[in-house]
Amino acid sequence: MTRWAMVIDLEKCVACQGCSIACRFENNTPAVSPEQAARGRAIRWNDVFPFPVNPTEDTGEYPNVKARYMTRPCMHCENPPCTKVCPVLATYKDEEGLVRQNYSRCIGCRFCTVACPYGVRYFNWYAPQWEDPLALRLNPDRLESRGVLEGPAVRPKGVVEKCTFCIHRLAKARARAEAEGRAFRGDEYVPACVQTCTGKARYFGDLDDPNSTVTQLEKSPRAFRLLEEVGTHPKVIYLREG
Amino acid sequence: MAQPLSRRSFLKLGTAAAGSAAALAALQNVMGAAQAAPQTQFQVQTGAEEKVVASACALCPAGCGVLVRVADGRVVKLEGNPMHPVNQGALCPKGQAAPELLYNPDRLTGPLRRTGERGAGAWESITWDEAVQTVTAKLTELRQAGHPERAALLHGDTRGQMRSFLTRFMQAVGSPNVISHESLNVAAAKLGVYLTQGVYDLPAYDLEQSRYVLAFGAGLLEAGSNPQRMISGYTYLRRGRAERGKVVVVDPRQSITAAKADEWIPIRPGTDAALALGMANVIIRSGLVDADFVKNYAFGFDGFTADGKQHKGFKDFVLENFDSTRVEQITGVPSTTIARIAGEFATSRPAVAILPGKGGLLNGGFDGVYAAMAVHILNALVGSIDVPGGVMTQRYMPCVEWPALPADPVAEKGRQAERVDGAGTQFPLARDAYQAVADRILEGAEVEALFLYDANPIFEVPGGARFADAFAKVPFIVSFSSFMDESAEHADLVLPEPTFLERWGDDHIAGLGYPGIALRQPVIEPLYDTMNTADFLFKVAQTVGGPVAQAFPWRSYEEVLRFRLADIGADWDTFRELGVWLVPGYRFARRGSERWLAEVVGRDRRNAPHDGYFDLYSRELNCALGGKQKDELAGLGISQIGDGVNLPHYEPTAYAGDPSTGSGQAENEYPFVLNVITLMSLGPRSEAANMPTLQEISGMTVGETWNSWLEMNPEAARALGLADKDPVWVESLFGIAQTKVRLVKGLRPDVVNLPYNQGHTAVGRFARNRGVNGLVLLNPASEPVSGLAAFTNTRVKVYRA
Amino acid sequence: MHLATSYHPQNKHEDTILSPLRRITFVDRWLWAVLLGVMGLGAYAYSRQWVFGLGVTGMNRPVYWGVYITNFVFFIGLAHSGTFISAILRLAGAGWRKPLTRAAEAITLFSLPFGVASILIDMGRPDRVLNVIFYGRFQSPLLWDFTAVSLYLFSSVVFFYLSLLPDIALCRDRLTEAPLWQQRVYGFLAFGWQGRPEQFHRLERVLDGMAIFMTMLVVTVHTVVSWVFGMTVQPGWHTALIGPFFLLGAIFSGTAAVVIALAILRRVYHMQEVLTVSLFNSLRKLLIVFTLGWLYMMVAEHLTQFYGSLPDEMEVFWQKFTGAFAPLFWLMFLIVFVLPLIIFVFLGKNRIGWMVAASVLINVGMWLERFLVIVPTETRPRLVSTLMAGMGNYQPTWVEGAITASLFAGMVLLYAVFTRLFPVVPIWETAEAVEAETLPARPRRSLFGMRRSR
Amino acid sequence: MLAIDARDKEKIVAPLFRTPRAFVLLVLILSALVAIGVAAYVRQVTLGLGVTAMDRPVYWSTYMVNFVFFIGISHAGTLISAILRVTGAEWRRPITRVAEAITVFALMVGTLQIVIDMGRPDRLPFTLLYGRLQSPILWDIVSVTVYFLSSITYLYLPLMPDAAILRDNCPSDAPAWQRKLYIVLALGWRGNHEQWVRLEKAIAVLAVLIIPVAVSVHSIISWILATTVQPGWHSTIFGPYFVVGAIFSGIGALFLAMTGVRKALGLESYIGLRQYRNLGLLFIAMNAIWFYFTYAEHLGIATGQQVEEFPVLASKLWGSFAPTFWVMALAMVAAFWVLVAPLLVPAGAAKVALFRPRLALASASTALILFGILQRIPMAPTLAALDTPNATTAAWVGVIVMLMLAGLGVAPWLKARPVTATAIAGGLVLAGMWLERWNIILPTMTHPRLIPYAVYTPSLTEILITVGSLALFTLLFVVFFKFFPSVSIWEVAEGRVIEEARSKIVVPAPEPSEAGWLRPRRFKL
Repeated sequence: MTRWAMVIDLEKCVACQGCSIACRFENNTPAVSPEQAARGRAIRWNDVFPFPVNPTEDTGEYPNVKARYMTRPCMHCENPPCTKVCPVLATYKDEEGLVRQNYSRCIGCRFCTVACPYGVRYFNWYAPQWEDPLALRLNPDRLESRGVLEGPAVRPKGVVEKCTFCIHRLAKARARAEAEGRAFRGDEYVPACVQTCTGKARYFGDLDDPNSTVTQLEKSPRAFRLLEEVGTHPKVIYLREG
Repeated sequence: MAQPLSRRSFLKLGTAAAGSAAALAALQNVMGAAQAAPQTQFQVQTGAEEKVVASACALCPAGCGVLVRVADGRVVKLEGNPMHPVNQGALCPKGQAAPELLYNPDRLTGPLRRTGERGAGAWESITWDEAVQTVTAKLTELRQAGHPERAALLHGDTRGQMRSFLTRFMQAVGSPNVISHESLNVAAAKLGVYLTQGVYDLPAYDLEQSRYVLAFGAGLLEAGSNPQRMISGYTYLRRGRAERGKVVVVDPRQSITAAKADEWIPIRPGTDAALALGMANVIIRSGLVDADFVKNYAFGFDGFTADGKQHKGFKDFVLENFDSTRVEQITGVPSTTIARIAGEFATSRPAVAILPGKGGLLNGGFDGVYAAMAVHILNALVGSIDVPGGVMTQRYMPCVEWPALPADPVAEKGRQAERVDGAGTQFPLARDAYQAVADRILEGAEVEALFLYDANPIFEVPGGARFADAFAKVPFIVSFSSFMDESAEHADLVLPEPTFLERWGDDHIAGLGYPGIALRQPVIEPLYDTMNTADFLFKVAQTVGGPVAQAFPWRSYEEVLRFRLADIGADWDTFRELGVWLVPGYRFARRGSERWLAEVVGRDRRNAPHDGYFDLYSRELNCALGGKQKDELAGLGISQIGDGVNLPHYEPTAYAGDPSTGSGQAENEYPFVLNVITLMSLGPRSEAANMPTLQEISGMTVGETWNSWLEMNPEAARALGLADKDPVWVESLFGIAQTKVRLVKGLRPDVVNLPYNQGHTAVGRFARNRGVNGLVLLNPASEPVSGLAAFTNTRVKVYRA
Repeated sequence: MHLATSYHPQNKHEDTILSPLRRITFVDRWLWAVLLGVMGLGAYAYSRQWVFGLGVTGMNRPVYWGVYITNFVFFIGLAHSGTFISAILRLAGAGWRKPLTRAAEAITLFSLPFGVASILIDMGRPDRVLNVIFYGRFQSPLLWDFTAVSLYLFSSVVFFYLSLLPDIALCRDRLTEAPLWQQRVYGFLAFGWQGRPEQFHRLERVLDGMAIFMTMLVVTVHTVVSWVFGMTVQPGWHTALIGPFFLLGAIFSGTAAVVIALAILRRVYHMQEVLTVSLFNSLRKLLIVFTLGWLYMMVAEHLTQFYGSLPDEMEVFWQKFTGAFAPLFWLMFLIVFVLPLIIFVFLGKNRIGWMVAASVLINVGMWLERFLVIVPTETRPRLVSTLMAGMGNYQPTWVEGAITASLFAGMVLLYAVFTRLFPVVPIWETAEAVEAETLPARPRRSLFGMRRSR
Repeated sequence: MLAIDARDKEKIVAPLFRTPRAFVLLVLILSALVAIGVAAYVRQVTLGLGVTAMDRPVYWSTYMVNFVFFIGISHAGTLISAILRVTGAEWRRPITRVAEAITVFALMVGTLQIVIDMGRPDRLPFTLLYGRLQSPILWDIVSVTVYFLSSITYLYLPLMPDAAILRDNCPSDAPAWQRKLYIVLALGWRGNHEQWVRLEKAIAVLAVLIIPVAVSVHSIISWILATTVQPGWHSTIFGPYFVVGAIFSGIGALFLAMTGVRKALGLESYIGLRQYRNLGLLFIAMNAIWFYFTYAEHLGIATGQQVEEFPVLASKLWGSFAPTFWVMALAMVAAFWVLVAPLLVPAGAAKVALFRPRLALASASTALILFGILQRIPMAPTLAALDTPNATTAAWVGVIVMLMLAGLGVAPWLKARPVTATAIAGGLVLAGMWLERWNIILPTMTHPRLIPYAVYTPSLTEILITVGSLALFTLLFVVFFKFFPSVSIWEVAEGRVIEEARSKIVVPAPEPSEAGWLRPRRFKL
């Protein structure tokens, strides 16, 4: 079996936001208007933000201040709270552990966005818009079958969307392997954020493969998961600084 | 009557109980099991025709290699080019967002000629031929009048062949006025290295092998001249090797770099020289200097006699003037910290002290040059010059020499004329004095034709409004900008260049020491009626004819590139496919060897001897300033006399305003030093501000978006009765701006920060009227000796709006 | 078209109860027109939302649920009035409830559809609502909700219709001067009811049986509504008490709504004789108990959270107690607990005006309470630092306001129209008990010859 | 001289002055058990709490369970009799005394558990000397004390007229001390008008006041657990949950006690079926509410699946606490069934084969065998073939169905013996509620956050002390009713008068459907 996972080394992450924007251009999320952005309606599946370990934790007083930065894709939890609450199976965990979202099924009730403790799910408040000719840059990839629409295809208004670990890249890599008549290997694909990471802080791979980088790094004494206590068992593993 | 009901309830209860039993038995399974996924065969559809083209990004000075995915003739994604040594396959948000530059709705679609008043915004479309004719006519007129030097070209961060091409063009026409914007940013660091090591270039730092990194000034991971190179080196230093190197950042603001560092040393702005010299003091007193280096390969460590006079050496000067107590008073850094950092620096070799590749904090005044010298000398003291883990000297790919310019008396005369920016004359040390052009024009320097290539001086220069005034006195202005930016608005002709994804170009790879070159090639056909400026200048040259035309025996810029890059060792097709070619592996020079003498120390000295000595006592400075008297020096803003002038030292920042008091603006009236910071997201280039994605992520550290903000220490804000997000006025002697205050704990209480690249009045719909431009508040004066723009010698006051 | 003779219970208030059915006044028409106007505004607002997307609301990330969900919870809560009065009190054998069952059940009936509508309005893709049926999956509390609420709606309609049946028959027979269409409706709906004793007997039995079912349902419905929140792991929502607390709040606001409705009916339709003050006094006692119970739940909830002091929970906690929602929170506390308790205990006895005032306060307060359960948690999610400046707040827009107003207008409209078409006090039920109103007071106790009745 | 009905005199007063052999024997046995418990406690005090099975992290165990359990039972009394008094339920009259006595004695024994659980019982006064109000323990001390005082008063006030009646109706051969006792306790009660008015008023006020106190007592006990952050305890529902459980177990205890009194003293004419029936309805309601709360409590944890909370729930559902948890659940279901079945089963049902006790026995045995097989599946190789989800699910369904059949089978038997059925239900609930407290306190204790999971089995000391406490409770109860009337004489007499007055009034149609079922009579709100 395959369990896709990501490791993010916070020591190497320099909060450049490259992942955030690589994701946008790979997955066709729109840049919303300034007013909408200020209201929190910007859609960046992969976000970067300053991170006190918890909100009440003191980050120190000048000059002994400690600022941290965090980058956060979808955790693709082993035990996702979002899939359980979806009334129509528009979001589900597939057999490779990816938490997926079917844009043509979602009814927009936003239960999953509310249930997700990481805030990784985003809602299309309006139909996504690009001022002409900005839309020319849209990634033409689509992952589709009858009644199912995933991947970076532009989402209609009123549906929930989220990080897919660039599932269309996985599909393309699989198709390529198939076309070349060989078995697909776990290191043939990485999501766009991993590929672009300026600090090479992201690693991607198969947790069920004992030799993969992510499996090795998961054992690091620096490894931790975000909000471990809520029992979601994320498959995004962080390596702490220092 | 009761029976049917009760039977029904039995059934109901039974079903419920059985159901829960089943559920319970399977509960463990259900909890862990994957949910039923829709069993469907997914078809992944993608573009019908796809290709990947290698190119190089142009959105910041790093010039990362990119691989551009083109689907059905549309640029849909950029990835880092793994072959490119600077980014090694990575790409920062600016590069990722490049399709928004290409497909920007505010791009200019063809050449424009002004029809109304300057700056009134009335334009008509013209053809390229008309444009060529107009420019040719102007240049011919100047040449016929015998004053080709009255043509000037301001350019921005232009590297690779384009820079020498522009220079060659202007020289062929007969003008020395090719003015780079370096005086706004890297010139301070370059001068520091030049006055000590004798190399006029930014040094490369071998972070990969360094054990201790001490970074002065602006955040090297966000905003330097080459942030991506620094990130690559930094992450390798941290986690790419067995031993984790230590990083210390000296900066009044806790930038992301400082936050990622092991230690952040908040320092009073403009006092870096004192800190570096204080450290040198400790290192010398503890006997931790690299004795071999300072004795055999450095000049002026100990006192010396020359011209029959006893001169003071660096050692005595530092020991006398920069003991920790005094340095603590100057810098606000505790003496214990200074001693500790100095000790760590000197003992954790190889250690390296990094100069900021951005203007910013070192350009507080003349202190900027001295500070850069002082910081660079720290490397020399611990012997980190051209050793693994230390400072490297950047080498460049050899290019085929340009053919000699044909004989042209008009041009030769023009080339001898004084530069319009005063570099070398008014500013003896300066190579460029970009920001001074406005003042010089207003003071009477004659410019009749001004070309703006990749330059937007009205926006990007402190007190840029003066450029608008100066432009009024220039009869003919041409902008090659792809966007109608603030300066283009004042031009007579706007001749849009295609974006970097649609044109030919190249870029020297810098930051790693070893030579390399990256190719920029058209990824798709130009979207609009735009023309590569080089191609345009070809046409102008042909039309001007005569020796100017002879100087350009090529038909297109692509040919120029093929000509210049013929000797790099790769054939053109391979180079086009890879997008990058390099001679990897930096070869360190043994001290005193041939290579050391030829390339590492003293290479670019103009006046001082090329003798392989690293100047701790700057002989180059002595040539420029050595004979000056006290009054003259004071006029240049230098407080020292005698040997002190040539030695790196601390000059108290002369805050602009009231020169009679010496200390400038009264501190109690204008209590904050304004620091204009560059962000990773928006970067240094104006057009980036018109990319909506970059606008959206611009204020990540404080959680702002599409706006500017004033960073202020919470204590300072409390004293002013300001709360987070309050609207405030920021006022200096030079300007006033309204924004909102954001409380940031990681900031000295006497400093406020404004992010750069907001507050545009032009460029496009996404950039216009977003926030404020902090540069309008800054002192527009140039530093009198080095011609540098000053960025941290302005005090402001802040009050509620 | 119906059997000529049918038996009707004798009720001396029959004329009083039927009199509103006999004419529709000018004021009525104006009221209806105004309400329709408000609904039209709501429809316009909704059309905008449909066309442009949910962006026209004040919702954002992370406040994904706002006024609409509050409305949903509130309407469903309001709907508990009828079931509580007619089912639970029926089981408890509280005979005094009879005159007000119909008025209360009508609240149930007419608020439930608007609760359901709130959910539909809140959906980002209302066009895909049928996906819930095609692809429904029962792990989702939303589907429990869907099931429970639809079942509740269905059984409320049945329960309501059954208890209305004898009175429809009565209308069919008595309101011969009504317009023909109206008589036809009565005739059709009466379903050939003849009012024979065995029919009454059977009806009583069915209603008894349904009462048990409805009681279970009413508990389930609001508990399930609460679990939509409680089943997540969000701070402030993930609390076991949320089910009982929601349930209590629902019955609380429902009962208060009954007071309001009764008082209006009594005044407008001159039913002082039928809807006696003693009814209000009984409701008053209930409301006192609920007020205290509400306080108890409130204390249980917040005390536990406060002592646990888990950082994520406390963010939400302080948000309510001292933070951005503090004004609303304390206002809510004042108008749900403090003022109503004072009014009920010291001022309310026999004074309908005061009781109505308190009930209005309670209902406004309970709406706020729902709002304060839902929104503060969303403004302070676990990774609170993911919020950018200016995020983590919520300002409803006019669209949400207009739609909310139209929902309430719709409910009032349906209610108002209903009272003009059907008897709002059950004639047959009160007929049987009508004598009980004249029962003598409890006899004085006399024991061992020591006490004499005065 | 207070007059008294002859029937009351013979049935209620006379037994107080007889000492049957069975009574003496019972007291001796109970005293022996108490003495053993005392001995165990003395040993515990001497040697320290180490003699118990408690360890790190199981710092609280059986004693705490007993404490919560006894305090829960104490709600029987006061709360039930107070609520019934406030709501004017006439049928309460014969059972108030028993209920109130349960309250007082359960509180005594319950409070004692805390002292037993203390490592330094000698420092008990420190709680007053150094008490700090932040601690829920102190709230507990305050509320339990208030509750104890008010319930003793609440027991005593209605007892006063009875003491006067006893004083005035003492047989001549009564011992002098007993006579004196009544004289003292009667406090000079003469039964004149003012005294009655004052007494009624005092009881009425006390009844209203005691309800919030009782609710607060058990809420606060729950908050001792809930205000921590321990997984499984930090739950907002605990307050109401504990209160409901307390009332529930209180009714159970009341069932047992009133049945005992009824049987021992032959009070069938006082404590009639009406009491059983109405109390039974209350019981069923509490049972349903208890289930509701249990479900609400556990569902949240099940769906939240937080890493520290979930193991606690898992240990109850299928882990080490599964036996106690499911026995508890089964006991509660059975108690529900025992009371509900007679209501549902039609009169002639006994003739149908489905409703024979024989079938019940057979089904129950089948269920047991199936259950046994299910337990052995993982171990026995011969049964390995059955180790599939479908097979096990089917087997579990079988167990449930068999148990339901057993339930059906016993239904007519239960219907025929309402009192026995009620007593069985009471016993089941007491056992179930004790286990419920166990299942709340111990799984959390054994599944702490940073300490390895532990196992707890009570030691002999704890068992002996627990048995001793139960015996003490029974002993106190038995001895008390040796000297005081188990039925409030005056209240019953008052009830008769009211009943008589009522019967003279003709109510045309008191209830819409007189024949309806599940309806308590004249239970007014």
